[in-house]
Amino acid sequence: MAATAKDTAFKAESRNLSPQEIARDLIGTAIITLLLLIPIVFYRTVMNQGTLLLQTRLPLVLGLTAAVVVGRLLLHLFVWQRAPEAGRASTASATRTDWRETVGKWIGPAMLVAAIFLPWIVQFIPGWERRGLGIAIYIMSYIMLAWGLNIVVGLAGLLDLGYVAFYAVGAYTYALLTTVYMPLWFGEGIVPWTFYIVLPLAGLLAALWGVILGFPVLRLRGDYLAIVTLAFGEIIRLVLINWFWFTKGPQGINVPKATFFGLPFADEPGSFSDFFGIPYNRLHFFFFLYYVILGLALLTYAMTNRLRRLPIGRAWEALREDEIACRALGINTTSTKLTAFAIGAMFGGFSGSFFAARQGFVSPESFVYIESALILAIVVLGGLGSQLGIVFAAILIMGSFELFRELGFLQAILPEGVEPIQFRMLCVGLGMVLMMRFRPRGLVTRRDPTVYLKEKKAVSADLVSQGHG
Amino acid sequence: MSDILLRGTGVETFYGKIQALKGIDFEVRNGEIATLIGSNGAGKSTLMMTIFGSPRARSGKIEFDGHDITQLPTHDIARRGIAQSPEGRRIFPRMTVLENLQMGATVNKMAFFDEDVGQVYKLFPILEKRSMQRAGTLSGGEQQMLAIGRALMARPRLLLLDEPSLGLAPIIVKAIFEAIRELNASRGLSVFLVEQNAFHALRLAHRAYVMVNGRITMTGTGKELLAKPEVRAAYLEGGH
Amino acid sequence: MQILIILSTIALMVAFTLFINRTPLGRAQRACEQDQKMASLLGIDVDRTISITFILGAVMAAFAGLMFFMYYNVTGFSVGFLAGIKAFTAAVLGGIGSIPGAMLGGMVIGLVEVLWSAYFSVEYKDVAAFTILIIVLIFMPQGLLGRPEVEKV
Amino acid sequence: MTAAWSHDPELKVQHLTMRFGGLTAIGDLSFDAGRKQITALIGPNGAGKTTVFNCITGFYKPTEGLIVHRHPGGQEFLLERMDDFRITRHSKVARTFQNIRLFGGMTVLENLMVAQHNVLMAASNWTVGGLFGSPRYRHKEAEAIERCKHWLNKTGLIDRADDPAADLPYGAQRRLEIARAMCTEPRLLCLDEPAAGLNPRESDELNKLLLSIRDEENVAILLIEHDMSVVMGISDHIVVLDYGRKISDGTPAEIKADPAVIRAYLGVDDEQEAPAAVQADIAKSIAEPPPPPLTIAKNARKPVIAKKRPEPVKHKGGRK
Repeated sequence: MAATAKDTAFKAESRNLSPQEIARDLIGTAIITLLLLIPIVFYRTVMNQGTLLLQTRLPLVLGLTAAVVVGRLLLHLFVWQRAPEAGRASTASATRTDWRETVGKWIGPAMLVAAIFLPWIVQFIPGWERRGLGIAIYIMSYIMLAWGLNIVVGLAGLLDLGYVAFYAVGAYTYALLTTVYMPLWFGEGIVPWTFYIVLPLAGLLAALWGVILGFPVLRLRGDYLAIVTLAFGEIIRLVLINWFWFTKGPQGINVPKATFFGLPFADEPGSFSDFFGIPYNRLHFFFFLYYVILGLALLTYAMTNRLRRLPIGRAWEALREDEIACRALGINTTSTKLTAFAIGAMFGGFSGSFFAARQGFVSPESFVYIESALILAIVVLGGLGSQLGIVFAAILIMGSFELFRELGFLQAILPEGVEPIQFRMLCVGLGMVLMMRFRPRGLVTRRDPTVYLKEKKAVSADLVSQGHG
Repeated sequence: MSDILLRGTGVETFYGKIQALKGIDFEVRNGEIATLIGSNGAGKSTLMMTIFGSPRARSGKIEFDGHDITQLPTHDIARRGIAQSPEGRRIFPRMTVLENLQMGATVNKMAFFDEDVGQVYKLFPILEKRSMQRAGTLSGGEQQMLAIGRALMARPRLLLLDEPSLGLAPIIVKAIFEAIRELNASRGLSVFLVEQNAFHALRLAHRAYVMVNGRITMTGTGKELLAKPEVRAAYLEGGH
Repeated sequence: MQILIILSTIALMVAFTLFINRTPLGRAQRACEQDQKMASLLGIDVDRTISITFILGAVMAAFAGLMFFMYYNVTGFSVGFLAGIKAFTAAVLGGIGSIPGAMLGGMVIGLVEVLWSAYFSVEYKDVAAFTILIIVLIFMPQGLLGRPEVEKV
Repeated sequence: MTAAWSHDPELKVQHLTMRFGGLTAIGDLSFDAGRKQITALIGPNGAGKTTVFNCITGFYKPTEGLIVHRHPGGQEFLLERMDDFRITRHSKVARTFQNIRLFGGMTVLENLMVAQHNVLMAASNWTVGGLFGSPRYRHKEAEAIERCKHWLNKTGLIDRADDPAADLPYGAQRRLEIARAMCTEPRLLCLDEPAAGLNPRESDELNKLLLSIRDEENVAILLIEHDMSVVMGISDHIVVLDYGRKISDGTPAEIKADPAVIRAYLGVDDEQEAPAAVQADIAKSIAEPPPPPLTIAKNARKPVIAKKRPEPVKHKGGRK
């Protein structure tokens, strides 16, 4: 068996599979897996009051298939494509580029598929039905935040340490409009719908704040820019704490949770489950939240991708590379920077109001500086400007935070009063230091060109400038 | 053998995946001016930096004064008596001209500072006028002079000059080449010179190398190469 | 006690300024800030210089902590965070790289906070300090005493 | 008598003065740059040439003086009053930099696309239309790519179009910077030492490129350069600066013969003659073993540093 594997490995290496060939292979794999799984897994018999019922488990089948395909893809990329050690000088570099190219092409779609099926997949892990979803939602909202911040830091090269301010603006916009102003202006009937009305408003308001922050910082660079954005973030938080009659200060605000287009998630008439005639399950709300945040995150992703290919996005990147050259080419660097701040802030606002709708509670405690630092850490660890890297980094950082919650069993060997969870920041911080020591440019160190004539070649991160602030 | 001050054998350097130097052999003897010519991107500046271990040679060996310096940290190499005026000048823009020169004298702990600074000012009088100005405000050519002056402040045994004539007025170019000749003649300073301006460089050199695509393709005395038709065709004429 | 604190701060500032501007090590630090690769070409051990810089920074912070404790007689594990942010703010306000600037920045931040607390509301003292910072930087992007960057094109 | 370039100049610089603190970088400089002509600005290092460029392109605001850019239609732009990016956008002046300023992490093609920012920005309805994929934007983008291709072909970079700009060899980067400037569709192109670091063959190619820009694109060129094979080879008009003042102004032939220029800038021996002089040396040296370092003729040229260099310093003292 081992010999065959090795044979295939060499064959794959010598044939140097192109992405198309790999795709064909993967489709084949998917079909075979499906065919095998349908008789084995798809049907399940359950005892129901003495009779056997046949149940279908399509999500599980699809999830397993996806897992197999992704696994095979990874094998293609990391195992079968690796050149033998001998003669590494020239061939290794060629193969390395090859598999990197392939990774770049296929890992994104693979992760998208995984993300879409994730809520169903976690249902089959006992004990994780809700927790798994909760973590997924949590990580996904950080991915979205980091994608938003990426526009400012990664593309335009402007270091922003106060991003959480826009998150706060979004959350408080949602909270205040939903609990106070919308009912005041339009009557209580509007409340179940506010999420959908306020979401865009929160984005716009945050964008406005982005411009307000943008103006003073336009001429600043480096440390100066960083400290002003940090100060801005702190100002927003301190105002939220102290402006009591408006924000209820440190007490926070209780907010009605989001609804499914007006249908609340509750065990009552007129609710989501009632409307669709299915038994009430608390998980419905989590499924709903997951797909909302996935949608929002994908919107961020798609829009960033689109913007990068438009003149404004190219101007952002050019600004990061060389501001003086930009000015010499007739680019108004002022408005270019402001749009970067505004659009980055807008996505912060979106995820802020999602946060409020998910938590059902907002307070200034959620918007401390360390949150900005965390989001920035995700962007930097992911590799500046790389959207894919951000996904990895968010999973790595936020996931390892969650992992520490699961380490309760270590309690047995640790001294009294020491809980592993207290060390999560320490360990993750240490991990970050090590990562940056060995991969100083982040996890994904390549930049995709936005336009090409003949062939799309990734740009190595060593050549990409990190901006001046 | 101590006659040979700097010797490289089979030096290979990579930038990531790209091989910039493909097995270079070279030597600079005591009291000699050696020159390296070749077109842009041939790897000349890479060789200059590889001698300083930054980037480090992946294989091959570099010896200075009989000692293997291939694996030494950059600052140790500098302390052994090699100084460089690097590509892109790399003066310290937020220090004054004088402070830049002081930085150059770091290796000898400023022991001969007053004497050496006088020499540099004699060579480039404009630097004396600008000595209290911040180096970032100098014009490009003045920065070039400062970079060379700073390298001289170290009283090196071997001076590496990477395109000293870049961006300088013809009259200054002549002055700089004259200065190199003078330093070599009066102090026996060994010089390893990278030049685009092949004509001046070859005329000056006791030993010359032509580099194409990371390989040394021709070696000889400066005058031998100057006389070779292929060198003349590729690096000397064309503009006229 | 207050006099002691003020005097020792001034003494430290003078010593530090002299160190940075006059000694070879101070020059080496500035060189590393501007171009590490070139600094190493000139025979400076960049790693060592950076380590020394960090040590110096830590020593200064420890002095500050000592003075803080001598004056207030209280301490806690988290006093450093806010102090760190304020210190960064003060350094930027005064102009990065300028030692008198850092001192001036620190004094301005301190004064604004004290005066604001005295005449207006204590809760907004940090807001006031940060707002002053932003306003100053709008009009003086290099801080109070920082030298403007000559834009060489 | 007025010179050819003063009949209908593209650019009029009048009484330009630029002071930095107490330092006068440019003192009362006036010159004209002719339409569809190549005007070279030469002079010793530190003479203020780049400062003149920075004033023309708006990076510095001159202390005194006028800079008038005259379009053929009679429209005039007072450049000293405009923001840098507006000068490029409205008055159509483009420039390159002495130390190349490319967007290194972006591909060659992207660099050229960024240069067409303003046209594309308008075509994308300030991003809104572009986000929804408006046909007008797609059409304009295709046009922009065509323009890129045109300049890539002209500068011989078409094969490197998809490579990152920082990966190009030095000479190619210089050409790319010119191509990028040309993609802004300028009327006046300011080149700061485009031949620096080029070997003779490459400077020869550069000459051809610049001549074709002048003749085919009808663009006036203002050039700072130390490479005399470029300056003398293609300039229609040369202005010589020393210590921020104009010391000579004329055709290449006039400049070459001007004693003031020779003294301050060119130096005594002529570049072109030298190879012949060396031929004799070569013949001698091949016959003998290589001479010890010291004996190479040195006294002939030594006065150049000893005597010539201090002179400009005196100049300055006198004039101040």
